[in-house]
Amino acid sequence: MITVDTVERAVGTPDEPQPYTELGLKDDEYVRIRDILGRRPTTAELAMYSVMWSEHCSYKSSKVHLRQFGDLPRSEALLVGIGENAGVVDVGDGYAVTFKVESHNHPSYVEPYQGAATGVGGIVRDILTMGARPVAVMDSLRFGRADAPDTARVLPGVVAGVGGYGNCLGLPNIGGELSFDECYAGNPLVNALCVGVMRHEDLRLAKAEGAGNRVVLFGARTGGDGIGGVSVLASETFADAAEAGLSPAKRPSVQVGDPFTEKLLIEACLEIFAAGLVTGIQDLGGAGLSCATSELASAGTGGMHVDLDRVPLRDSTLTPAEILMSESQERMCAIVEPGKVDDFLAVCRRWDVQATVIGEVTDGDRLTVDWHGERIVDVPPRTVAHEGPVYERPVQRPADLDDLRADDPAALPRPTTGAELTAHWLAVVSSPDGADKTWVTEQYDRYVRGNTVLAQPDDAGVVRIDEDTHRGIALALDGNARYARLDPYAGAQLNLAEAYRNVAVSGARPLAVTNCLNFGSPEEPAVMWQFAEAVRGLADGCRELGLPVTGGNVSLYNQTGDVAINPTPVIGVLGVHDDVRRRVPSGWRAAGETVLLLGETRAEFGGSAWASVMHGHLGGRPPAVALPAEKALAALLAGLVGEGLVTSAHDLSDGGLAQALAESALRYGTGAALDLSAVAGDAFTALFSESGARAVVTTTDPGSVRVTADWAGVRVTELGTTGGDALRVADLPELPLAELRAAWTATLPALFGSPEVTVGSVPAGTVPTS
Amino acid sequence: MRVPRVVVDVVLKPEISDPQGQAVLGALGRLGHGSVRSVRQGKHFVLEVDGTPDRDELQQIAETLLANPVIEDVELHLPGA
Amino acid sequence: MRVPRVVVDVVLKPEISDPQGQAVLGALGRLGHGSVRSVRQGKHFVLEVDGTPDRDELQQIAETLLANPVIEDVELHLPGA
Amino acid sequence: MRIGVITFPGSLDDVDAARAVRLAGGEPVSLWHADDHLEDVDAVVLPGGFSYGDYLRAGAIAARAPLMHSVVAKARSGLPVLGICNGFQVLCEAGLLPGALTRNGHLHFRNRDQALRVERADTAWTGSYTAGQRIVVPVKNGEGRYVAAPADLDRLEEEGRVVVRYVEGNPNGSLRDIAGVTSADGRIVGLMPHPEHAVEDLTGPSTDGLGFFTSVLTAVVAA
Ligand SMILES: Nc1ncnc2c1ncn2[C@@H]1O[C@H](COP(=O)(O)OP(=O)(O)O)[C@@H](O)[C@H]1O
Ligand SMILES: [Mg+2]
Repeated sequence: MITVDTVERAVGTPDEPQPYTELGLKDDEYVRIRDILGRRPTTAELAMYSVMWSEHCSYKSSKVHLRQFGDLPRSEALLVGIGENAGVVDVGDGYAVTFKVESHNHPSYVEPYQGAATGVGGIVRDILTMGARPVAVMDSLRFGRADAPDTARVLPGVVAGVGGYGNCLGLPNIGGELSFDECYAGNPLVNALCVGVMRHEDLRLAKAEGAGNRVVLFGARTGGDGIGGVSVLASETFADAAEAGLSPAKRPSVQVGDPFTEKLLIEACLEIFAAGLVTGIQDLGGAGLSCATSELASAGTGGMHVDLDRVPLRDSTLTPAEILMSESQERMCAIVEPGKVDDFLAVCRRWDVQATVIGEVTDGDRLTVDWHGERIVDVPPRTVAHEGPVYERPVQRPADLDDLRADDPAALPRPTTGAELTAHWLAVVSSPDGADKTWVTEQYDRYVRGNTVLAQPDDAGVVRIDEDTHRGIALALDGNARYARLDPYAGAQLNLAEAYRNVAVSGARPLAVTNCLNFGSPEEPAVMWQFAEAVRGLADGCRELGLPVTGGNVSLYNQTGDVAINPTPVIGVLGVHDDVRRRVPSGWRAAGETVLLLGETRAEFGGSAWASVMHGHLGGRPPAVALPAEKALAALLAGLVGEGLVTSAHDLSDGGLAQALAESALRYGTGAALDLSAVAGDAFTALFSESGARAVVTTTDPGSVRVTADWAGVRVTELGTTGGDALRVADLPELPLAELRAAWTATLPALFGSPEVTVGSVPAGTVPTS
Repeated sequence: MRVPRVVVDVVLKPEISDPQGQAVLGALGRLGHGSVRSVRQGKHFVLEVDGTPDRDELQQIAETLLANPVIEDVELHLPGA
Repeated sequence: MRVPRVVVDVVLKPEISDPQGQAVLGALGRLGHGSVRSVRQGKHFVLEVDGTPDRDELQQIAETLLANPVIEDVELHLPGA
Repeated sequence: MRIGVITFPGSLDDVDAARAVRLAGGEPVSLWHADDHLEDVDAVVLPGGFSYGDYLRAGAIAARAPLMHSVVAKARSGLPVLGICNGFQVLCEAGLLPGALTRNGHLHFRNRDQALRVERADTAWTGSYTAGQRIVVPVKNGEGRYVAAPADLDRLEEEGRVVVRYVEGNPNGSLRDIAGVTSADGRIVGLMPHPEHAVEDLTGPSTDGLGFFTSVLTAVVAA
C-alpha cells in the first residue's frame, strides 16, 4: 500500500513534519508556500515548489540583476525577448532565428558522456519549442589543467557526448571553445548552444490557452531520471510500500540521453507545427512536468488539470511526486484543441513517438493534479512558475582584487632576442588553449544538412538558411575568464566584443546576443559582486553596441569545495549575412597578397595567454574595452567583405598577433614575409599584446582597403606579403610552417590521443557510433 | 594448457533508461516477435588471464574499468564458478 | 509470476579484430594488471519473454537480428538451461 | 530522371542527398521506410545518418524496414542503388553488398576531408569519373571500418569490386583501405564517404562528389 498525500489529507494533518530542508527550501520559503496555499503543501506540491524555486529554475539570486537586459532599448530585429524558452530575431526575408546557450556543468562532471549529451539535447528542445527547426549547435568547454588525470577522464567523455548526441540528431557543430584552467578542476563547464530557423509565422509560444484544450505529453516515457538527489521523498512515501515487500528502485541522478528519440521528436514537432496542430508547446527540461505544466498554465489563462496516472512510465514504482519532478529526457508537452488531437496523435504515430493526453486546460486559475482519482496538487500556477522567491544577495568586492590587479605582468621577464621571441611564439601557439582543436572538432559532424559555410577553425560558424537567396547567419561564442577574474565588468564586455568581432570578420552584421553566466556560489558576496559586475558590463556593452540580449542561462554554485571558478560569462553573438557567398575565411589561400593589421596595438598583457603560458601568471588589468573601436572595425569589415576587398580576415584575441598569424598561415599552408616594426615599439608587444578591436586581413588591393579604413577611422598597418612555406618575420628566425604545424597539432593528441581513455566513460546503453 | 577465461557482463542499472534495448524491442515487435516483452542491452567482455584468476583484482577491474559504476552494474563469471 | 529471462551474448568472430577489446587491454596493462592476456568485447542482451521461450524463434532472433553473422557469433542462454 | 531517397527514422543526410540529385540534374523523390512498395523511380539512394539510432548495429534495423524488401528485390534485378555511410551499412546488413562496417579502429567518430582513389569508373554510380582519379570528399562516421574475411577480400579484389579506396591516410582502419564496394553487376554501390557533401564550393571541400549523382543519370539512360 502506498500512502498518497492528498490535498484532503494535507488539510487534516497540518502539523505533519515535511522534509523541506532536504529538498533545499529555506524556512521562510516553506512558510511562504503554506501562506500561498493556506495549508501545508502535499508531498507532490512540496516537490513542485522545491524544484521550481531552486536556483536553477527560479533564478532567485540572479533575477534582480538580469532585469537590466530587459531594460535595453528595444531592437527592431527583436521578435521575442527574454522570458520565453529562447529569444527570436528577424533576419530578413521573412526568416526568424532563435538561439540560446545553456550550461550542463555539474552533470558533465558526474558522468561526462551523458552529462554533455543531455546538455545538447536540452538546448535543442528549447529551440524546437519556439517553432523553429534546429539547424546547428556549438559548444563551449572548460576543464581543469590539460595534463591533470581527471581532465583525461572528463574531457574525452564530454567531447564524445557532445558529438554523440549532436551527430545523431543531424545537427552540424559549427564552432565553440575549448580551454583549460586549474579553477575548473572539480567543476568543468559544458555550455551548449543551439540555433534554429523558422518563418515569422511559425513562431510558437509556451502557453496554455482555451479551456477544454488538451494537454498532450509526448516523447520518451517517464523514468526516475535526475531525481536521485531527492530520494528523501521516495523513502517517505514508500514507508508502507517497503513493509508490503515492494522496494522502490533506486533513483538515478544521471540522465541518459536518447538522441534517436529526440530526432523523431524534432521531425514530429515540425510536422505538427506545419499542420497547425498546437496552440502552445513547452519542452520538459529541468523540473520536468512540474515546470512544463506550471509554466504553460502560468503563461496562459491560468487553469490546467492533469491526471498523473496517464503519464506513461518506464518505472512503475515512481511516486506521484517523483513523476512530477522526473527529468527524463526527450519529452515535450503540447496544448492541442480537442478537434486536432487525433491528427496530432497520428503524426506522432507516423514518427513512432509515444503521445498521451494527460489533461486539459481549464477555466479558473488553479493547476490541479489527480492521482488515482484523488487530488494531490491544487495550486496557483504563477506561484510555482513565475512568482518564486527573489533575493537581493549581498555583494562585496573580492578582498584579493586589489592585490591581483597590482600584480602587473609588466614585471614579468620578457623574451628579447629573436630566438626567445620565436620560442615563446611556439609555446603560446602549442599551449593547450592555443593548440589545434582538431582532436575535438573531428568528432563532430560539421557537414550534415549541407548548409555549413564556415565552421571551426574559422572565427564564426556560418550557416546558409536559404539556398535561393543565399541568406545566412553567423555565430560566435566566447568567454575569456581570465579577463573576467581581473575585472568582471570589463571581462564581460571583452567577451562580448570578441564574439562580436568574430561574427564581423566573417562579413556578417551582428544582430543579437545570448549568454551563459557561469559563476560560483551566490551566497558568497564576492561571487555575487562578480556576477553583478558582469551583468552590468554586459548590459552596458550591449547598449553601446546596439544589440539586444535575447536570452541566456545562469549557472551558479560552480566551485570545488569553497573555491569558486573564475567568473565565466560566455557570450554568444548572432550576425546576419545577406549573401553568404561573400563570406571570407580566416586563413590565407594565395601567395602575393598584402597582409594588413586593422586596429591599434597597445602594450596590454594583463590576463594574456603569454603571461599565463610562459609564467603561469594572472594579474594586472585586462585590455582596455574599446567598444566604439569595435563598432568601427565591424562596420569596416562588413564593408570590406561586402565589396570583396579582402580575401581573408581573422580576429585577434588570446595570444594576440602571434596566435592569429600562426592560425591564418596554417589554415591552408600559406606562409608570409612580415615586418612587425610598425605595429608597436617592440616585437614582443607586437606579437603578444591582446589589445581589442583588431583583425588581420589579406587583400590584393591594399590601396582601397586603406582608403576605406581611413574613412572608417580604423588604423591600418601593413605587415607584409603572403607566400612561401614559413613565417618570415624581420629580426626573428624563420619559422617553417612544418615546424609550427607540428607543434600546434601535437598538443591535444599527446594529451588525449590514446583511445583507451574513453573506455569506461562511454556507457553500454547509449553509444551511437556511426 | 588452457588459459582461464573470465567473463564480465556489464548491464545498465535497472533504473537507467536503455535506448538501445528499446530500439531492439521496437524492431522485434515490427518483425512479429511480439512475445518478447523487454530487451536490455549491455556489454560482454571475455578476458584471458595468466595463472589463476584473482577474484578481487578482477572484480576491481570490472567495476572500475569495464563498467561505469554511475550507471552500470557488473556480473563477474570466473571459470568453474 | 517470474517472467523468463533469455540471455544472448554476441561476440566478434575470432578472426575479426576488436579495437575496443584492444583498448581495454592496453589500459589494463598501463594500470598494472599485466596478468590479463587478452580482452574481447561483445554485447550482452537480456530478453524477457512472455510464456515459454521458443528456442527456435529465439535462435533466429539472435542470429538474424541481434548479431551480424558476417562478423559475429551468438550464444543463447535459455532459462534453466 | 527520378531518383528516390529513402528516409528511415534517424536518417540525417537525406536532405543533402536530395540536393545533390537536384544539382546533378535529376529529380529527387522522397521515399518513406514504412511504405510497402517502391514508387516508380529510376534509382535509389540510401542516405547517411543514424537509422534507429544505430543502437544495435549501424544499419541493422533499417535493413529490415518494409520498403527494403522491395529495394532488395529490385536491386537484384538491376535497379541502381547507392548507399552512403549509414546507407552502405544498411546495404551490407541487407545482404546486397558483402562485408560489414565495424567500430572505427581508434574508437572515435571522425569527420574530415578525405582523399579517395576511384578504382572503378564503370559502375552505375561512378561513370563520370576516370579510373585512378583522386577526389576529395568528407568522411564522418564512427563505424566505418570495412571488414570481411580475408578470402572474401581477395575475391572482391580479384573481381574488381572495390569502387573507392582511401588514399593519403585511412580514417578508420578499413581493411585494404576500402572505402566503397559494388555488387557483381556494378549497379549497387556502397561507400562510407559522403559525396553529397561535396557538391557545392560554398559548403563542401570540393565539388568532387557530384560525379556519383551525374553518373547514375547516364547509367539509367544507357540501361
Ligand atoms: N544570462 C541570461 N541572460 C538573459 N536571459 C537569461 C539569462 N539566463 C536566463 N535567461 C532567460 O530567462 C528565461 C528562463 O531561463 P531558463 O529557465 O534557463 O529557460 P528554460 O528553462 O526554457 O531553459 C529564459 O528566457 C532565458 O533566456
Ligand atoms: Mg525551455
